[in-house]
Amino acid sequence: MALKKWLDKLTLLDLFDGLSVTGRHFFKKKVTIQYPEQKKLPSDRFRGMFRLDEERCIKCTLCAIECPINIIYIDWHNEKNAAGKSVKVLDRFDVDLKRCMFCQLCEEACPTNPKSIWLTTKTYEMAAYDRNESLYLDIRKLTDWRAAENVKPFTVVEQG
Amino acid sequence: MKVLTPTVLTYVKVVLLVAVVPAIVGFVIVLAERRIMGFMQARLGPNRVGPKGLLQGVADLLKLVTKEDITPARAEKAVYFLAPVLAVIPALTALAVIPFGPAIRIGKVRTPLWVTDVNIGLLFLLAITSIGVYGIILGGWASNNKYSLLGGLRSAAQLVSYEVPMGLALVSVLLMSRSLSMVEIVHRQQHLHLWFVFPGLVAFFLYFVSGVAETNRNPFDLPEAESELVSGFNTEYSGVKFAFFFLGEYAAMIVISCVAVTVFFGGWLPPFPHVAALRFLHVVPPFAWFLIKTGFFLFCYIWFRSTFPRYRFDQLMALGWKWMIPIALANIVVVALAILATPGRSNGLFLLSYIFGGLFVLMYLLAKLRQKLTRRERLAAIPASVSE
Amino acid sequence: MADETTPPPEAAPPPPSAAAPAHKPAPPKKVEATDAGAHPWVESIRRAVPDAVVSAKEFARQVTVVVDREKVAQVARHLKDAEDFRYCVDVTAVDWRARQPRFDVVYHFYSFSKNDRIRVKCAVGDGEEVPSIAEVFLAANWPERETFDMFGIRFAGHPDLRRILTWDGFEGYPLRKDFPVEGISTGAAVYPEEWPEGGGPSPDDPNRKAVS
Amino acid sequence: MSDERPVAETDLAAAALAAAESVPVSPHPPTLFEVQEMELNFGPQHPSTHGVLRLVVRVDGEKILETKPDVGYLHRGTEKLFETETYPMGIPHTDRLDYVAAATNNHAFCLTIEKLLGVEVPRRAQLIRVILDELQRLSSHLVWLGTSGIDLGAVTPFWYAFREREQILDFFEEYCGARLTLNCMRIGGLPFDLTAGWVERLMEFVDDLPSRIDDYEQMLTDNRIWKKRTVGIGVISGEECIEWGVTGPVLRASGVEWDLRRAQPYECYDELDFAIPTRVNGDTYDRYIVRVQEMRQSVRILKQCIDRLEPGEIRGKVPRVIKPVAEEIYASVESPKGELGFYCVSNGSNRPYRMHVRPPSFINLQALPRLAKGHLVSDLVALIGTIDIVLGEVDR
Repeated sequence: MALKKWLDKLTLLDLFDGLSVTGRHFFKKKVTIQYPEQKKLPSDRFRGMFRLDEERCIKCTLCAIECPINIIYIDWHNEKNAAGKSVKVLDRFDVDLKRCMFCQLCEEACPTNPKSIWLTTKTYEMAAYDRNESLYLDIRKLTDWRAAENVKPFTVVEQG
Repeated sequence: MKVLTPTVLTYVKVVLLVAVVPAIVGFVIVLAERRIMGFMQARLGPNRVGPKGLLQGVADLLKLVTKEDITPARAEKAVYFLAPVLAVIPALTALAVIPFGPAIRIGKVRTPLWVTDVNIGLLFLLAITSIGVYGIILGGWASNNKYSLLGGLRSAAQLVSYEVPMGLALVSVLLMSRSLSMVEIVHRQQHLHLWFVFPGLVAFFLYFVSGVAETNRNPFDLPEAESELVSGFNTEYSGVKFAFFFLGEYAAMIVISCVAVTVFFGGWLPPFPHVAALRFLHVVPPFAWFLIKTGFFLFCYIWFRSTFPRYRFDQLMALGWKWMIPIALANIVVVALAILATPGRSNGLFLLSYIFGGLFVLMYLLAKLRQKLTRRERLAAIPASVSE
Repeated sequence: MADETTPPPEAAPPPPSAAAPAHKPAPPKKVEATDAGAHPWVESIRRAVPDAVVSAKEFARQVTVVVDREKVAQVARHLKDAEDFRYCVDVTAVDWRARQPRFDVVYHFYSFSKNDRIRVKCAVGDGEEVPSIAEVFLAANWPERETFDMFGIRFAGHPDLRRILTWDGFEGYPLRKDFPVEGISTGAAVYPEEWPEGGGPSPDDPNRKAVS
Repeated sequence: MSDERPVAETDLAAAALAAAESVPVSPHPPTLFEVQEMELNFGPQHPSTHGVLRLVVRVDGEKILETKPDVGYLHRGTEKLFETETYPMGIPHTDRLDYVAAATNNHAFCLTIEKLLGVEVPRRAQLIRVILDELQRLSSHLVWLGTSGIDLGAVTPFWYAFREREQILDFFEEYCGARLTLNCMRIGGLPFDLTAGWVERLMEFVDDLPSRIDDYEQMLTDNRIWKKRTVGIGVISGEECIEWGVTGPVLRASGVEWDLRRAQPYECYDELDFAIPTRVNGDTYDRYIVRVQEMRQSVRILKQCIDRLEPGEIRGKVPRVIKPVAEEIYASVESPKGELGFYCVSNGSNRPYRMHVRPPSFINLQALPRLAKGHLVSDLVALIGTIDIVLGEVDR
C-alpha cells in the first residue's frame, strides 16, 4: 500500500496527466471569435435593440404599464384624420435604454399582431459614449435606430 | 584589427547582454508566454498589436513606461526605489558566466560566446541569483502594504528553503564535472559523450523544481499569488518600477533555464554528438542548439503555469525541507558512490544513467498501469456517476 | 433582406394548440386556508410552552403557527429538540403598516425526519423586542440581523445585532412600508437623475397622459 | 460652499500623506517571537472574493484568527422592488439575484406564485423547466469550477469550463433570447416553446459533455497540489451544516443526502432517475467532487428529460391579471448553491404584499468564519470559492 503511494508520488503521474491535458489543447482548435471582424449571429429570439412600428401601435400603453422598471414613456393626443375620424397620435414614445434590462415583457404585453414593439432585432452593439443622449430612445431612434446595421454583412460565426 | 582586443570584446558582449536580453524578454517571452498560455487554454492570446500580435511586447512596455509611477505614502522611499533594481541586476549579471556557445569567428575576430569564464562559475551563479530575491523581499517590505509584506515574507522563506536543494543538486553535478567553471562543465560533457541529465536525472529534477520556486513561478508563485495576495510583493508598484520587477522575473527564468541547459543538457552541444547517425544535427549551429534548449525550458515554465494549481505556503516549505533536501543529499551519496565504486571513474556515470533511466521507465509504467486500474475502481465506486 | 419592420414570427404568441387535450391543466382551484389548531405539531407546542400558541392555520399543506412574541425562543427550542425541526430555514418579517402590532416576524423551520416545514409567526409592535433565536439556531444569526436592518425589529439576546446589508449609520429601515421605493437621500448617489432636453417624465407636463 | 475651488492634486497628496501619518506607530516595538496580530482587509475589491464581499480578517502571520464578513455592497432592494410591481413583473428582477443561475431563480419565483394560485403547470412546460434548471446548474457549476480553480492558481480549467458554459448560454439564447439574465419562465408555464432543432443540438452537447468533465477531472482530481490545497480544508460536519443552515453541495459533501429535488420534488423530478452525490469528509475536496458529480448527474437528468419531451401546451391556465388569495406561501427549489426559497405574502391585490428571498449564498456565507478559523490566508481563498457564493444573491 505504502509502496503504491510512493510509486505514485515519485513518478508524478498526476502532474503529467494535467500536463497532457494542456499539451493536448495546445494543438486543438481554438474557440476564440475575433470580435470586430467575426461576429456571432444572434439567435432569432435574441433580445437586443428596440424597434417600434408607429403604424401598428395602438397607443394602449400596455408596454409602459408592464415594464418592471418604468422606462417607457408614452404621450399621445387625439386628432381628426382626413376621414374625420378621431385617431390617437403619438407625441412621445421614449425608452430610457440605459436602465433597460431587456426582459422583453413590453413585447409580451403588446396586444397587436404582429407586435408593434419588439426587441428581436439582433442588434446588440449598443455601446455609447454618452449615457443620456445615446441611450435614450425617442420615436425617431426607435423606428429607425441603426436599422441599416441589422443587415450589414459580417462574418458570421456559427453557433456551438 | 587592433581595436577589438579581448577586453573591448568583453565590453561589447556585456552591452549586448544587457541590451539584448531585456529586448528578448519584452518582445519574445512576454508574447510567447501569453500566446502559449492562450493556446493551451483553447484561445488565441494577444494577436492584435502588429502582425500576429508580434508588437504586443512593445505595447506592454509603452504602457508600463507611460503609467503613473506611484510611491505609497509612508513607504520606505529609498528601499522602495531600490528593490526593483535589485531584482533585475543580479539576474542580468548572472548571464555573464553562461557559455552560449563555443568560440565563433566573425571576420578575423575570434571570440567565445561568453562574457567571462570564471573558474567558480557555478558558485558565482548561486551567489548572485540569491541576491535577486532580496529585491522581492525588500520591495514587499518597503511598500508598507500588508499584502506586499506577506508576499515578501513568503519570498524570503521560499528563498531559504529552495536555495539549499538547488545547491545540493548542483553539487552532484560537480562530482561528475570536477569543475565549477561553466565552460568546463560543457567540455566535460562533450568529452564524456554524455549529458549530465542522464546520470543526474534526480539532480536535474530537483534543480529545475527549485529553479521554478526560486523564480516565483507557478506552481510556486506564492509571493505573487494573484488570487490570494492580489499581487503580493508588487501590489504597490506601477510603471517602470513594475516593469523592472517583471523584467527581473523573466531574466531569472532565463538564467535558470540557461544553467539547466549548460549543466544538464550539454550546453551548446547537439544531442548525442558522437553518434554517427545523428551527425546531421551538427548542421544547426551550437548557439542555436543552446537557444532551442533554453526555449524548451522556458516553454516548460509556461506549461507548468498553465497547468498547475498553486502550493500553499506551508506545503511549499514542507516540500522543500522534507522531500527535496533529503533526496538531494541521498542523490549526492549515490552519485559519489557510483563514481568511486567503478573503475575508470566516469563509467559510473553511465551505470548511473542506465539505473536511473531504467528505474524511471519501470516506475512510470507501473504507475500508469495502477492508475488505469484505480480510475476504473473509483468511477465504479460512486453509484451511477458516469452517464451511460 | 427581410422587411425590417416585421418582427420575426417568434414574436407573435403561438396560437393555442387545439390538439393537446391529454395534459390539459386543471383550472385554477381556489385554495383555502384551514384551521390547524388540532395539528400534532401545534398540539405539541401548546403542551410544551403553555399560552404560546395564538392561532394556527394550514394553507397549501403549509402549517403556520402564530405564537406569542415573548415565547418565540422557547417555541423554537421546543421545535428543535422535541419535534426535530433542526434546520432553521429563514427568519424574516412582514410590515402590516396599519395593523397594531405592526410587524409579523416569520420563522421557517424544516425537519429532516418529517421532511416538512413549519412556519412560526409572532406579532411585534414598533419598538418592541423579540427574543433572539440565534442561540438556538446558529443559522438564524444573519437572517435576524437582516430583519433588524430592514425592519428595525430588535432581537433581544442576539450576539451581534448590527446592520448587515445597509451600512452602519444608515437611517431608516428599507423594507418598512413607509420607506419610499425611490430611496432616501444618503449623499451616496453617484448618478444624479437627468434626462436630455425634452426627454424623461415631467409631472407638470399639461399634455401628459403618460403612464409611468 | 460659496468659495468652492478645485482641489489641487498636491492637496490631495498632502491629505493622503497626512491621513497615513496620522496612523499611530506603536510606541513599543514588538519583541522577538511575540504574537503579532494584524488586521487584513480582504476585499471588497479583491480578485478572489467573487464580487464585492469584504472580509475583515485578523491574522497572526498568515494564520487566520478571526474572519468577519461584511456584506451588502451590492444591495439593491430587490425585495422592496417586488412589492411595487405585479407578480409577472417580478420575474426579471429574480434574474439579478443569483446572476449565474437565473433560470433557477425564475423557477423558484414562479413556483411560489403557482403554489399560491394553485395552478398546475403543463407537463411539457415542467420538462422544459427541468431542462433549463439542469442546464443552469451545469453552467453555474462550471463557473464555480473555473473560478475556484483560479483561486487556487489553476488558471486553465477556467477557460475550458467557460468554453462549455458559453455553449450552454447559446442554448439559453436560442431558447429565450438572453444569455445571462434569462427571464425564461412565466407564472404557470413558459414564455416560449423550444425552437426547432434545439433538442437535437442539446442532445449532441450533452453527449459530449462527460468527456469534457473528464478533462477537468484529469487536470484536478488526482493532482497532488490540488489535493493538498483542498483535502482537509474547511472541514464541517453534517450536523454543523444543518445547525448553520448550510444547504446544497456543501451539505451533501458533509454526508447529508438531502436535495430538494429528491426530498420535496417539484415539477417532474420525482419521476426522473438520478443519484444525489454525497461525500463524507466535508472538506473542500469533497465539495469539489460532489459538484463535479452533480454535473454528471445533471447530464443524466437532461437526457431523461429530452427522452420524455412530447408536444403539448407550455402555459397553464393562469388568469390574465394575477390576484392570488390573501395568504402566505413558501416554496423553494434546489438551486446550484442550495435551497433557494421565496416567501410570498399576498393581500389579494395584484402585487405581492411582501416577497422575501431565502438566498442560499447568504445563509451559507454565514458559516465562512467557522470554516476559516485556524486556516491560512491562502485557504480563505479556497473557502470562499468552495461555498460558491454569488454576491448578487447575498446582498439582493
